[in-house]
Amino acid sequence: MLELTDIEAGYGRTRVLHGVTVPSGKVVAVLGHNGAGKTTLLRLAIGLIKPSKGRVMFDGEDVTSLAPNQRVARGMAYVPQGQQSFGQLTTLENLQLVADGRRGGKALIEAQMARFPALEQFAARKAGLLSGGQRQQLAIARALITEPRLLILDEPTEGIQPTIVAEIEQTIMQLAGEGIDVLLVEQHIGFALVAAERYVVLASGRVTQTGEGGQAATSTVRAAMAI
Amino acid sequence: GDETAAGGASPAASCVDTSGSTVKLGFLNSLTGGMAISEKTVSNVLHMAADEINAGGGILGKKIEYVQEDGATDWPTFAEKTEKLLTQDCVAAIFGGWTSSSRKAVKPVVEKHNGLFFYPVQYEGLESSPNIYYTGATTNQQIIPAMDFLAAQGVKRLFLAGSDYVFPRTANAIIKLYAAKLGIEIVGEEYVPLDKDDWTSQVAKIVAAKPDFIFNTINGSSNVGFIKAYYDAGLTAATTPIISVSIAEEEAPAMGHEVTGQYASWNYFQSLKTPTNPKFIENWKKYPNSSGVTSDPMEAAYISMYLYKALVEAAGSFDVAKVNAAAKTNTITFDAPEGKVTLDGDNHHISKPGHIGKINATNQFDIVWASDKVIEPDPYLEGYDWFPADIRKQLTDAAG
Amino acid sequence: MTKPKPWLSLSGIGVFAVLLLAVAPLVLTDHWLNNLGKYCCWAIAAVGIGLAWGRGGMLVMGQGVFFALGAYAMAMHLTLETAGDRIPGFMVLYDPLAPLPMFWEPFRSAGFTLLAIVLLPVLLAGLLGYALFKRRVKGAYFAILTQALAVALATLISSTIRETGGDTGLSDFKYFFGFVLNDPANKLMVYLIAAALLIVCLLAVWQLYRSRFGELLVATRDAEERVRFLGYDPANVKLVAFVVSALMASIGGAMFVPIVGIITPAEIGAAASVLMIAGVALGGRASLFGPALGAMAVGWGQSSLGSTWPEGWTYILGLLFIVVILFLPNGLSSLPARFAAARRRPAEQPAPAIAVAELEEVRS
Amino acid sequence: MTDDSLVVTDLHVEFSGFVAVGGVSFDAHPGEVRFLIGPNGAGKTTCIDAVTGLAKATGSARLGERELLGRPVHKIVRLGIGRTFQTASVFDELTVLQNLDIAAGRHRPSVSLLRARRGVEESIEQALEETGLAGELATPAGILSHGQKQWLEIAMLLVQDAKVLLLDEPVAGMSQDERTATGELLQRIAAKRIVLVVEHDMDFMRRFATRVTVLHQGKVLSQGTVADVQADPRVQEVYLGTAGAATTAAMSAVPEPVAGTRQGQED
Amino acid sequence: MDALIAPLLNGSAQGALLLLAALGLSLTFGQMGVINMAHGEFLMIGAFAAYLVQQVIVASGLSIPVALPVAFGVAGLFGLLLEVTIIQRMYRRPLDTLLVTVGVGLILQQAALQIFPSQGVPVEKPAWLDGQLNILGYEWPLRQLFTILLAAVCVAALSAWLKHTSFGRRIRATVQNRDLAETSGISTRTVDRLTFFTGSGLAGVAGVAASLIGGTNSQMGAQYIIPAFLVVAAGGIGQLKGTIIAAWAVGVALSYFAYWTTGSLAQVLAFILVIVFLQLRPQGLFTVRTRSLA
Ligand SMILES: Nc1ncnc2c1ncn2[C@@H]1O[C@H](COP(=O)(O)OP(=O)(O)OP(=O)(O)O)[C@@H](O)[C@H]1O
Ligand SMILES: Nc1ncnc2c1ncn2[C@@H]1O[C@H](COP(=O)(O)OP(=O)(O)OP(=O)(O)O)[C@@H](O)[C@H]1O
Ligand SMILES: [Mg+2]
Ligand SMILES: [Mg+2]
Repeated sequence: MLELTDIEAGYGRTRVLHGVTVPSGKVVAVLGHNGAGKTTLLRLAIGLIKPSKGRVMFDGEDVTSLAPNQRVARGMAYVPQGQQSFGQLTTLENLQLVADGRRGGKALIEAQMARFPALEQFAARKAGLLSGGQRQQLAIARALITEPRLLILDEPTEGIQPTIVAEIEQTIMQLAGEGIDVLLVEQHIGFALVAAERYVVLASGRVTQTGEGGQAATSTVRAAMAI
Repeated sequence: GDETAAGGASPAASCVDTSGSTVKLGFLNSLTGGMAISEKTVSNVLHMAADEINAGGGILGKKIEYVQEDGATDWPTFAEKTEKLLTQDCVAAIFGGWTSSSRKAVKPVVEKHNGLFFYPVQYEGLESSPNIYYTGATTNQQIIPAMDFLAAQGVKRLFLAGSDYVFPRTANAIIKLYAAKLGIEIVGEEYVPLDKDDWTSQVAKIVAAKPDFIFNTINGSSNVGFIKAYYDAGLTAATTPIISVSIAEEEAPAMGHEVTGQYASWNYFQSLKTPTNPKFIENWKKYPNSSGVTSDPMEAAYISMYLYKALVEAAGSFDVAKVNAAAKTNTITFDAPEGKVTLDGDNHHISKPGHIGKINATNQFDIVWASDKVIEPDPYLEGYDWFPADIRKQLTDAAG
Repeated sequence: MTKPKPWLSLSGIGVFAVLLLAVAPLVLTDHWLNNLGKYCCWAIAAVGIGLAWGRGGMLVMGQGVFFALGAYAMAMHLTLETAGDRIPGFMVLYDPLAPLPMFWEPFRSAGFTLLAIVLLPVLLAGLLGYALFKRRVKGAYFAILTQALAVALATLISSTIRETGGDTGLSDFKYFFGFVLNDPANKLMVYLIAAALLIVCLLAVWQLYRSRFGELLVATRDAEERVRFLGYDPANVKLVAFVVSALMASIGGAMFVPIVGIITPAEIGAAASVLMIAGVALGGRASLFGPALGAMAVGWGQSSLGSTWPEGWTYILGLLFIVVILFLPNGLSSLPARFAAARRRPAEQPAPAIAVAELEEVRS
Repeated sequence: MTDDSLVVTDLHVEFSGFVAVGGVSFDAHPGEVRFLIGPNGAGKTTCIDAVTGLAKATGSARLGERELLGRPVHKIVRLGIGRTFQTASVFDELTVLQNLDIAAGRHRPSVSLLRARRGVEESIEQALEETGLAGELATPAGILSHGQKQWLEIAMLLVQDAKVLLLDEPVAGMSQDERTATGELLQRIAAKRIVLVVEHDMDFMRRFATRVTVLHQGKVLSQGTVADVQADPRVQEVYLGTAGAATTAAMSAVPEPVAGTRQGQED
Repeated sequence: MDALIAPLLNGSAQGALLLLAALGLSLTFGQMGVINMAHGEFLMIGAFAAYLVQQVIVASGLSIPVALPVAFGVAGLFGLLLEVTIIQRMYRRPLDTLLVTVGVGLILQQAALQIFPSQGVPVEKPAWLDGQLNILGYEWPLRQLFTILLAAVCVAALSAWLKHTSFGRRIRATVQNRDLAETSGISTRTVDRLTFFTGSGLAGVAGVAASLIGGTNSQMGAQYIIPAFLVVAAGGIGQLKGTIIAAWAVGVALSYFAYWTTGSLAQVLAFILVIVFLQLRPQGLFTVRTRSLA
């Protein structure tokens, strides 16, 4: 559904991505070391960065010049790296914010609260006061409320306790099963490759390897990344 | 003061050059900043006077070429620009200023460079300088007539309202001295910073003090706030009238109908019936960018330009010493829109008629009182025994 | 942060010193030399603002307060020197019998005056800074508070006519520590002192910027809380910069008085304080020369454009604020570096996020 | 228990009525890599906040003889406590060298602050070596990658000569071999210092922890060796989970990455 | 009795005017983080708009009710223009907005000086505001009551808008994290513009109230800007109720000080009061806590 073609992009004069192409697929994993450009790629996919060259296609439409909120309106959702939330708003307000104006907004919120019980417990607390993991759960919940067709996840299990990591992993698999596409950056290569239909390895802003997902790919990927 | 600049050093040689067919004059007014509200008009009328004089052949046959400077409502800038006009542009004389503070900033500079400065606004007096000519009223030509008027009206309780700066403070100090002599009780005295419009708290105090009359030395836009708060509180010209010394034809329109019926003390009003006034008004109304009404400060500015012409022509020279010597003859006069005025060569002020006007619905003034003859200028109030001699002495000592 | 080579800056200061101290007196008329002296005073204050704001992130909108301390200390001394045994003229009218206000007395002494010019700002800035920084007042709060302080002081001075001369200010000084001010030779001396003090201030910040303290200051600006976790008290770091900048403002103010011959509350109120900031922003807040040159440029613009086209000057000044801040957040002094960077390999140029930290400050 | 141990006793932290930490006690000694784990919101970060003076706490936290609670942040740091943050925070506009130099600065007399830096101090060079940042000396910290920033933070603690390093999720966002490298670095550091790590990466914990304390809802749930803790059914229930155990097991089945790849990420 | 009750009532009205001036700032500064020093000039624009309305609607009884929404719209449009041309590019460095808007303020002031009569223009108070209300023996001007009611209406409308529509949440979300808001599907551009429009429009409304108290001229905005900022800061940034209490307290304090001392000293004392207060409570009356370190 999402396809990135020959992307060049960066910050100011610093170029970070050099001719990166990411094929479409149900679950696509982007792998790579620290600073390889994964986050940059994802920010570009959602529209926070504009490419100096290349194209972003979503569901057959060229969305390269659309603002992030317009992309969200078309069915993309993004969970950024680093447990981000609106710190001054309460947990509930964080969810309402995205549910506003949606049909069945209340039900959507309740569904997410059921998925992440901590959110229900701390509904009235300022999100800025939540623990890191709780904030991450909130971020995922916020993304899911928009009922996306494509979910862009930047290290969604970073800083999350194992039980919930497992849940999130299950959720991702489940969402993929429900027909939601996922673009995933994940350091748990094991999980990422199990979940992924395709994978892309980034190094220094260039694609060094692509392939089909699955347990079997693990060792090739590890080898590729250990250069 | 003495004729040379103080401190021993002799003034720099003048660079004024009048050998050609023109004479350079400097205009120094605030065209930006808070005082631009008032001073733009003065600058404009100076231009008009210069144009008129040029059309009539100039001064001593030389056309006026003027350099307009912006004082920017900043007193050090007034000092800087004075120095620039005198030493860079080499003007023969400077016209302008409005606030007393700007004049006090200019004074040491014109004295140092032995220049000439013509100051056109009524002020608090107690000053004189060999290098400055004052064509607005001094205290005994505006404040004291106003007090006499109040006494004649049988006022017993007077409230003083002013802006917080040197003119109202000094004027009120003098008013208090004279009021004691007249048997008028001062029932309150309030000041608000020049740049603040809100007078509600002070007006509440006025209401409580129950004065017969209010003496208003407020300046600028703060006057609007004062009149509005006064009117809001239910005070009216019928019960508690105001006499002002800074509200003229220019200012009154901005206050709407609420100022109607109040008094002002000036030397000139647009409504004066003198031989030269109609022409003055007509010329002004035609002049580009004119505000359409004439008022005392602009008339005094107009006078200053013509007085200078008369001085120079009597001296036959633009030289400062010669001009001052011509003044000493006490024969320099001008048929001003306010009536004939004469220059006093000793104190560099001019004689003026006193008038009290009452604001009517068209924001013009109906004259309700006039001095029987012109009032001679007396900046140090030497003719008034109620003014303490020791203060006068200390002031002249400090100045000199 | 790319730093120019230290010797380069130092020789820059040298060239500047030669221009100010040797060339200017030869080529300028008395009037323009005097004006240049005035710009030097603003530049001295601007150098301090550059330190506090550019490097320290403290937007000091009320430098007028410290400018006033130096200026009024100097002006009171010169007034008394001029008045001799008498009470200054402006005081007489309001209360002819009252003696000189108590706080004027010590300013008869030249030594006390000089000491006051240094110590008053240090003490006030020290107290104020200590209180504000310890309570972690920063960002917009700090800016608005300092500006309010300047307005309050200007109003206070305006309203105490007998004690301070009020709105009219203090003027008409005849002597400067015994020297007759009207004497052109003495005027030149006063100018040279101001110019030399500017050079000294530049040298002082030059050393500060290349020192570890300079780095620490930048670190504190960008991540104050983080500095705490390295064992420093950021309040102290900021305090030092703030006090030094206050001292410079006071020195600028003190020299302003004999050069311009008048000091009024308008020179210290909100508008004047903002104009000082304008110069610093124009020149480049974080650079060494930017603030001084920017302040001088604004002063010059006021003197010359203000004459030829007064209304226009106001528009130009307004536009200058907008255009410079909008397109050149690092001021005109960043232009050469920008051109150089454009020629160099693009990848070398980091995108400095100059005020990302401020975002949090305003909002948290 | 040596003089240089960190001993926390009966620590309480309350936020307007909410008890985030309710009576936690643990200790940590030089030579061990101590792990603090527990569910999200258990109070781990808050414990670190309390010890470093960021959160107001009651109870006691001593480094040797010295009580830490109640002192201002920078004084605690001067006693030798250093920490990193869950989200890396370095001075973006300063270079790596300048960052480290500032961190090293607290031992210098204050007048030396007014002098310029000459050369690179030995401790800084060592720290750069240790963390593999030697090549980035002149890079502004703002453009380092997430992981590099975390290393820079650790390097800052090293030059700061902290006796106690409190690391809040130091390997979050790192790839497997980067984690390994970091873990080994921590083991080396721990030889002379106290290292306390908060982490959710169980694999990482299993490989590098000497002792583990598990927090749950602001209280100590379990304490002991990795094996002890993993075997504790309560820990499994609230934290590790059975499903989680399965996934992590699956992952630890992945072959160990080649050691010594740290130099590899300078690309 | 008068000495106690009069300053209280006068001060409440002064506070109400201050509140009107500060209300827009509590949006643009408090919520968006923009330090708009041209806010005072937007207030001036509102006052001039009221004057122009009076030129058209001669029946002065109606002119003020009509002028209020007009002033809101006109000042709001100016604000919108400022946002679109300049502020939009500056959200990532809020302190710099302070300097840019100082420039904007200078230009607006000078333009007003040249467009309108330099002495200013009259805005006439409608006849239905003549008169006083006797409160415990003090004849309280009706106009003051009007200012208070106007402020109350604006506060009520604003807080209802922020609380009961999703818009309030969106503003706050956008301010805290622009990128995150954008990727959560919020059109931050719309939010910014609407907020700035409203904040500036409120300045216009304040301008109408101010034109009934003082002069309507190019300098009028300058006297409100710093007190308004102090009020927002003292109330606690982003805290509407804090702004209300702070404005009222400053107004009443000013009034009592003016009653006991002089007009100038009252200004100085009020400033010092706020500065000392902020010294003691740097986050203002009402504080918002976060754990974020940066
Ligand atoms: N705002 C920025 N300005 C300049 N350079 C940046 C910026 N953000 C990131 N970079 C640089 O871009 C490169 C790629 O960073 P990115 O965050 O995309 O990496 P990543 O693969 O997500 O790494 P990690 O695993 O650490 O999250 C890095 O070298 C980084 O220094
Ligand atoms: N300042 C505060 N005010 C109110 N509650 C707070 C505050 N700080 C933390 N909390 C609450 O205290 C609890 C413990 O938070 P803490 O950050 O210590 O958890 P943690 O163990 O570090 O979790 P994580 O693994 O997710 O980072 C959480 O429920 C959090 O919401
Ligand atoms: Mg990343
Ligand atoms: Mg935590």
